[in-house]
Amino acid sequence: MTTTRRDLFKFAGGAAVGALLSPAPWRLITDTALWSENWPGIPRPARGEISAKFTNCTLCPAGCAVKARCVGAQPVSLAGVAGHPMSRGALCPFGIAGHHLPYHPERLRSGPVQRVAEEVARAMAARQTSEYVAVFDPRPGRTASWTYRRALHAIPGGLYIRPAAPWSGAAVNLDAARIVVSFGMPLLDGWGTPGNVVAAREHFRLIQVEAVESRTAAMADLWLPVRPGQERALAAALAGGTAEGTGIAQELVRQVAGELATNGPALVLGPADWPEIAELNRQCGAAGRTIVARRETPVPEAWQPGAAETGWSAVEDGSLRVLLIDEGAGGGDYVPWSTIERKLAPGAAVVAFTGTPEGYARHANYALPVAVYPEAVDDIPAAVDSPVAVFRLSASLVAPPEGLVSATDFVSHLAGIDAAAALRERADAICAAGRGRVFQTASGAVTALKEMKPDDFWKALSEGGCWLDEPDPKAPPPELSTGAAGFTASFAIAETRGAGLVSPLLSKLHEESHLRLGKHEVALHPSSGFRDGDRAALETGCGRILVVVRRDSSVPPGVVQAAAGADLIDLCGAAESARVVRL
Amino acid sequence: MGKIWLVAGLAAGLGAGWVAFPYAIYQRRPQPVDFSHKVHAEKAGQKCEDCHSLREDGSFAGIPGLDKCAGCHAAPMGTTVAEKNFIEQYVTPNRQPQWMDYARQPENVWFSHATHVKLGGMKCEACHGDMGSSDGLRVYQQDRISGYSRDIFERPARLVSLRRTGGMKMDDCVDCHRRNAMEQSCLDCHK
Amino acid sequence: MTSKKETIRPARYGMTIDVDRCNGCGACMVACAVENNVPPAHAGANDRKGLTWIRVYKVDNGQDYPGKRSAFVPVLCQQCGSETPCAHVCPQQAVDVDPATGVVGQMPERCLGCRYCMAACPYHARYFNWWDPAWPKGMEKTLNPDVAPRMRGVVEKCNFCYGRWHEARQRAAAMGKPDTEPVDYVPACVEACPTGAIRFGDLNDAKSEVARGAKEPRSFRLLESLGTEPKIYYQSQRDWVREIASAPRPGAEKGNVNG
Amino acid sequence: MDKEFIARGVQRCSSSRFLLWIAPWALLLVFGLYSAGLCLVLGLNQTNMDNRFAFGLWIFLDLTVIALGAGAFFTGFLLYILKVKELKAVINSAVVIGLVCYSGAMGVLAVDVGQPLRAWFTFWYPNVHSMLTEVTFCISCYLTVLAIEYLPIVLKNRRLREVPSMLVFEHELHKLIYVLAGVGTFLSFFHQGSLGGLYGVLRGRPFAFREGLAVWPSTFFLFILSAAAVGPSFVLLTTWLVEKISRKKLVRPEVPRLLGRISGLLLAVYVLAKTVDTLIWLNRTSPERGFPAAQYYSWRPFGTWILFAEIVVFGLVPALMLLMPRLRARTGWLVSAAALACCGVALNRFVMTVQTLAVPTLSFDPFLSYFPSWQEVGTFLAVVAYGVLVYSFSFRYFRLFPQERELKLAERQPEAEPVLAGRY
Repeated sequence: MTTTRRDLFKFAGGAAVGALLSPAPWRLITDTALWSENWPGIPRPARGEISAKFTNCTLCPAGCAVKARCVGAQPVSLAGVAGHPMSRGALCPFGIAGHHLPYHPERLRSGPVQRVAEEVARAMAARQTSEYVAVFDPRPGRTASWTYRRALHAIPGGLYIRPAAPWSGAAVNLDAARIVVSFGMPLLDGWGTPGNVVAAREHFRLIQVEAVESRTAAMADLWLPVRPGQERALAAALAGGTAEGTGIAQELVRQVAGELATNGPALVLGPADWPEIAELNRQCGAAGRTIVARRETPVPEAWQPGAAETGWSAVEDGSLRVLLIDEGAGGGDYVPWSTIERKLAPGAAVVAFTGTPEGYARHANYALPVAVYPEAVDDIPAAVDSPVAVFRLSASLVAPPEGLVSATDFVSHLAGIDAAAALRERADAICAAGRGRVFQTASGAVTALKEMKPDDFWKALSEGGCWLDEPDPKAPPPELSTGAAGFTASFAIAETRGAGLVSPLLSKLHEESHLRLGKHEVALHPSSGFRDGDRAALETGCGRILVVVRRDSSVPPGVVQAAAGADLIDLCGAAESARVVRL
Repeated sequence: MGKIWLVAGLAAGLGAGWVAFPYAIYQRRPQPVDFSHKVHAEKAGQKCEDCHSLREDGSFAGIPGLDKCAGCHAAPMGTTVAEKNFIEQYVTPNRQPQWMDYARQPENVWFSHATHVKLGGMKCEACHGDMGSSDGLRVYQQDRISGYSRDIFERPARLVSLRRTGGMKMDDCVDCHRRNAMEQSCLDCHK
Repeated sequence: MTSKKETIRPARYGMTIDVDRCNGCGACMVACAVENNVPPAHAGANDRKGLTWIRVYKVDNGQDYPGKRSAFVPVLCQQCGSETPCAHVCPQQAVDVDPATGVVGQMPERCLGCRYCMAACPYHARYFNWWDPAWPKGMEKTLNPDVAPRMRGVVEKCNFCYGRWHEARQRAAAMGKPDTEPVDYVPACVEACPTGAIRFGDLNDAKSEVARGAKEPRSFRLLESLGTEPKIYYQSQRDWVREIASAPRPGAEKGNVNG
Repeated sequence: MDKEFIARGVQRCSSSRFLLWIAPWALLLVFGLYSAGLCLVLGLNQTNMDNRFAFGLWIFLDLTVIALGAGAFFTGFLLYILKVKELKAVINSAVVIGLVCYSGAMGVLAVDVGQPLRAWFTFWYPNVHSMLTEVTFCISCYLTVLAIEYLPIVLKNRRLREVPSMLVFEHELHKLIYVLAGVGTFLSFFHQGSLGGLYGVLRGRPFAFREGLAVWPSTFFLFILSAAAVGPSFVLLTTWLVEKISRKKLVRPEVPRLLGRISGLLLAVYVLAKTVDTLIWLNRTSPERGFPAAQYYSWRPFGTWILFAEIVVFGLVPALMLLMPRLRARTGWLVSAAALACCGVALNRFVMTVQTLAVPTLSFDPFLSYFPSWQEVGTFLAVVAYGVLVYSFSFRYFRLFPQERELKLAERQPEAEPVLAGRY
């Protein structure tokens, strides 16, 4: 017999029917469906014992207390600590996702450590007597800052530079205020300690003077939509001048001035280097009531005397041979590069210690990678709205990766001093002073420092605890000195993004919604003629960057609103005005 | 004449579908250690929860880590080869054995031992079968496509299984929840 | 087993959101993404292709600068309690309302991604995974073990952080209690809100803060007239803010909506 | 060389010419399959749909082609159930059209869902309250019915008839045809309706929401009516097109007129019903849900003109044209009326799918626009190309038009031009 094609067909047909009558096909469609639920690329969250760790956030000077939910050793989410005397359980969107920073794709992970050491040594050797070896510390008042001052005191020609702070030794006491006039301060959007501001907000009237309707302006009891560039004129008007040309009716200005005088205690907030602000505060008697003197956190005797604190304005041009910038603790004041550049001697060695390529790393000769929050161990000085001195640590929640350097180690090594245990030494010094009380984060208990042994105090600190000084009854009201008058640009820099890293999840706020302005995004009034999403260039005297335009009728005509990043501050920090040009 | 071909094909198809396929779909891997629940239950008189414990927040610790084993087996207690190997390969070099979890549910399932054992008062055997008296560990069988353990689909005794119950599939959970009027919604068990 | 129906009084979880307290910081959006393993934006994502289970819209009184006044309105799944629009259109029971809690559940692993439920939802509170989820290298270590990551091609939405409810129940069970304490179960956005604008609780429990808040005259619900009985109550003293509850008015298209 | 496949007594063009004709369509199909493949492999991010425009071009396409494909079931219904014998002339063609439309729609749906691997869940875990479940079940069942109805047409092919068993099989199938027609009619009536229900039940979208009878919103019945109305029109239209392209008489002139009359009657009824429904919706349904109907048409470009066009220009006008015997007698009028009717149903489906999603629901929603990506358009074109190809092959190798042969013989009496042989 011979097999024909038809036989083969029959066989195949039979086989097909047979297979259909078996579990195979049904199991296959089930399995493929199951596979679609865990196909390649979908991560599996690690399982393990759940525990809570406590620390303090270093992303900005507020230093809010943080409770981290950990799986095994890994923090998987952060939350505030209710009952904390300053931060009161609040965290800002940047802080809530802080535990992502170590994994940020743009995070700086390696740098030429050896080369930099040699380079700096060479530069120091080549230093003329008129030249300086400087450290710029955007977050002064930390123990690290003291380490720098000690080191620079020992280094010939050492110079410690910090951002201008006209009201040094003074702090704002919001609890005492009944009326607050804020000149463009983002009072309800990241200013001071958010939790503390929100709590105090219950019992003060807020008047916001701002050209654009910022978050604070939208939430204020009264918003004075001042004409852009006329902020200082309006401040002067409140102090008794004329409101001519400020865009606010004289009548309203008089009324507000009246409130300031009568409904006190009052507080006026604004760029600290405006004499008008100091004048207004003097008039309404803020000093000693809403602006109070604040002692410094005790410092070991051995550390004295450190190098003096110098502001940028006091540094003469072309005098810096070596400049080391500690950008590691984010949230410091970013000084426009144009200001710094002038001070550099030709061929100066500039090193940025940073976690991000976005800040000074763009300008420095070298950028060295440092630990970022929550890897870094650092202390956080009192925020502007803390009437008393505080001492708290940001304990390390995540082990830093290999190949990082520490700015303090680097600098103290240059001076040949040992500052490895500086934090502990300072804690002991505080203990020795014996003032104040300690908030224990885990338990929420508050105990007087007197009743604690140094080791217990240190333990409490490393578990996120916070030491609070007691107010100094016989301290004289602070002297509201005013720095050189700055000027007001006719554009607003809002949406505080800072120079540091932010979690990739912040994309929810600007990319996946329009809640905040994203990097290189500018908001313009619809009358500007731009359409949403138009590409354009933002130009100032200092250069231009490419931006994407968004129409927003809460921005007045003729004003550009942009999110403050390092590059934007470089562009606008010292510029008279900015304009957006179509590409 | 052609009939024969038809029947032959039918037979071939049925054979492939009923015998070859159920065998081929699973990938087989031996467990790292030759562990006997029986020995531990009888000789050491241990109960399930001695090793497979609940943490105080109610979460289930699952298969114990090496430290738990080393608690007793720092040095050989018996004379078995299995124990000797275990100590040499894992305890001494302090290496965690890579156990494969027969009953591991997929990622999207929230299963709480606490609610079932403490509130529901269920016995381990109800779902895991008589693990406690098993001498030695079965070969771990993993579905090649979905990656699930075979125990999820069926009790692994049979090579071929007609009934699709008796495993740890959703249907099996739902059956029990229905019987006990515990069925509320998908959210009961899915995350 | 003891029957859940006997031991547990059915809850009806809901929220009150005080629009006058919301300063639009966005902490709730970030906290939600952290809690629920929502990935960062894909390079191609925008405000219409993103994943934001809770989304804060900026609304205004329709006037122009300087008369313009803005408010921030967090919009999440409104957990409709009656004829839930999304639940009864889903072809394969991937959406259901939990009778024990009143939470509208979305089962990504059952969803086939037909997006019918998204067309049905008047609040645009449902989000589709246009891309496979991707986290920067190492960041997947920070994922929450109580929530399963979703895959491309399925719909997801807010479920009042049901993972936390599971955890709370387990903690209670460990102590032999069949029911959770109100304090044990709080969604991430509520916990995160720095101004305390969002309150959460059981609307069936007359003593609860939300039950009382919902009855206040300044409370309103979005598109209440649709009769879907949403369980999210908004509150505001400002008349123009309360107007957002109603349907869009012809002609009065908002000057700009950033949300 | 494929001569022995072509039915006896009919003239078909040379293989080379035929190839020339199908080549461009084949290319289009390939391109379309490529873009569909992109959507399947890389995901729906390839489309311009988004969370707000969750449905787009594809759903519009599905609703439209299924409405047009209704010709298949309705002609079958008239022929086999109501015994309108004249329609025998087009039934085969109608079946092919139906098959093409439904299978095309199914194909696009498979691309449109995010997780096609799980599509079968709908059958395994159906939610009986969902209109989409109804649609899925009916369409897939009716597709099978169409396939079975299509089979005899295939089996009538000359070569296949040579296989005796096939002949028997075909004969058996023929006995079934009345049952099939019945079942098919029921199924189609049902899912045409549920397609309408799909939007009518969206209580969250007052623009689409309609009150109704029993569990079905009014759109359920409107969709059935409109589909039944344009079905014959579309059959008429295609027949005319095929005649033009192949330059042959395929049906007796009274057949299209009959189709037109049927279409006209139903269209008239539909327009009436639609008008009543619209009035109820404008004055009661929508306002009761807090949505003043005027607002829907305050968003440009969707002004009231769209309502007018849908009901009058593409509804009432073609209905009247088709109802007037004098106009129906003139092919030009007949065909353009049919075309208008088809456009009308397409417009209606567009309004239901696209405008529903475009109009805002929340007071702080913007009005949204959407434009399909090339991948979406490509997939769309694939369906068209697929349709043309299937129809061309069927027309070439099967006897879609029984009357073609005798019409040809009638033509023969005067000396036939051999030149014609080369033509289509």
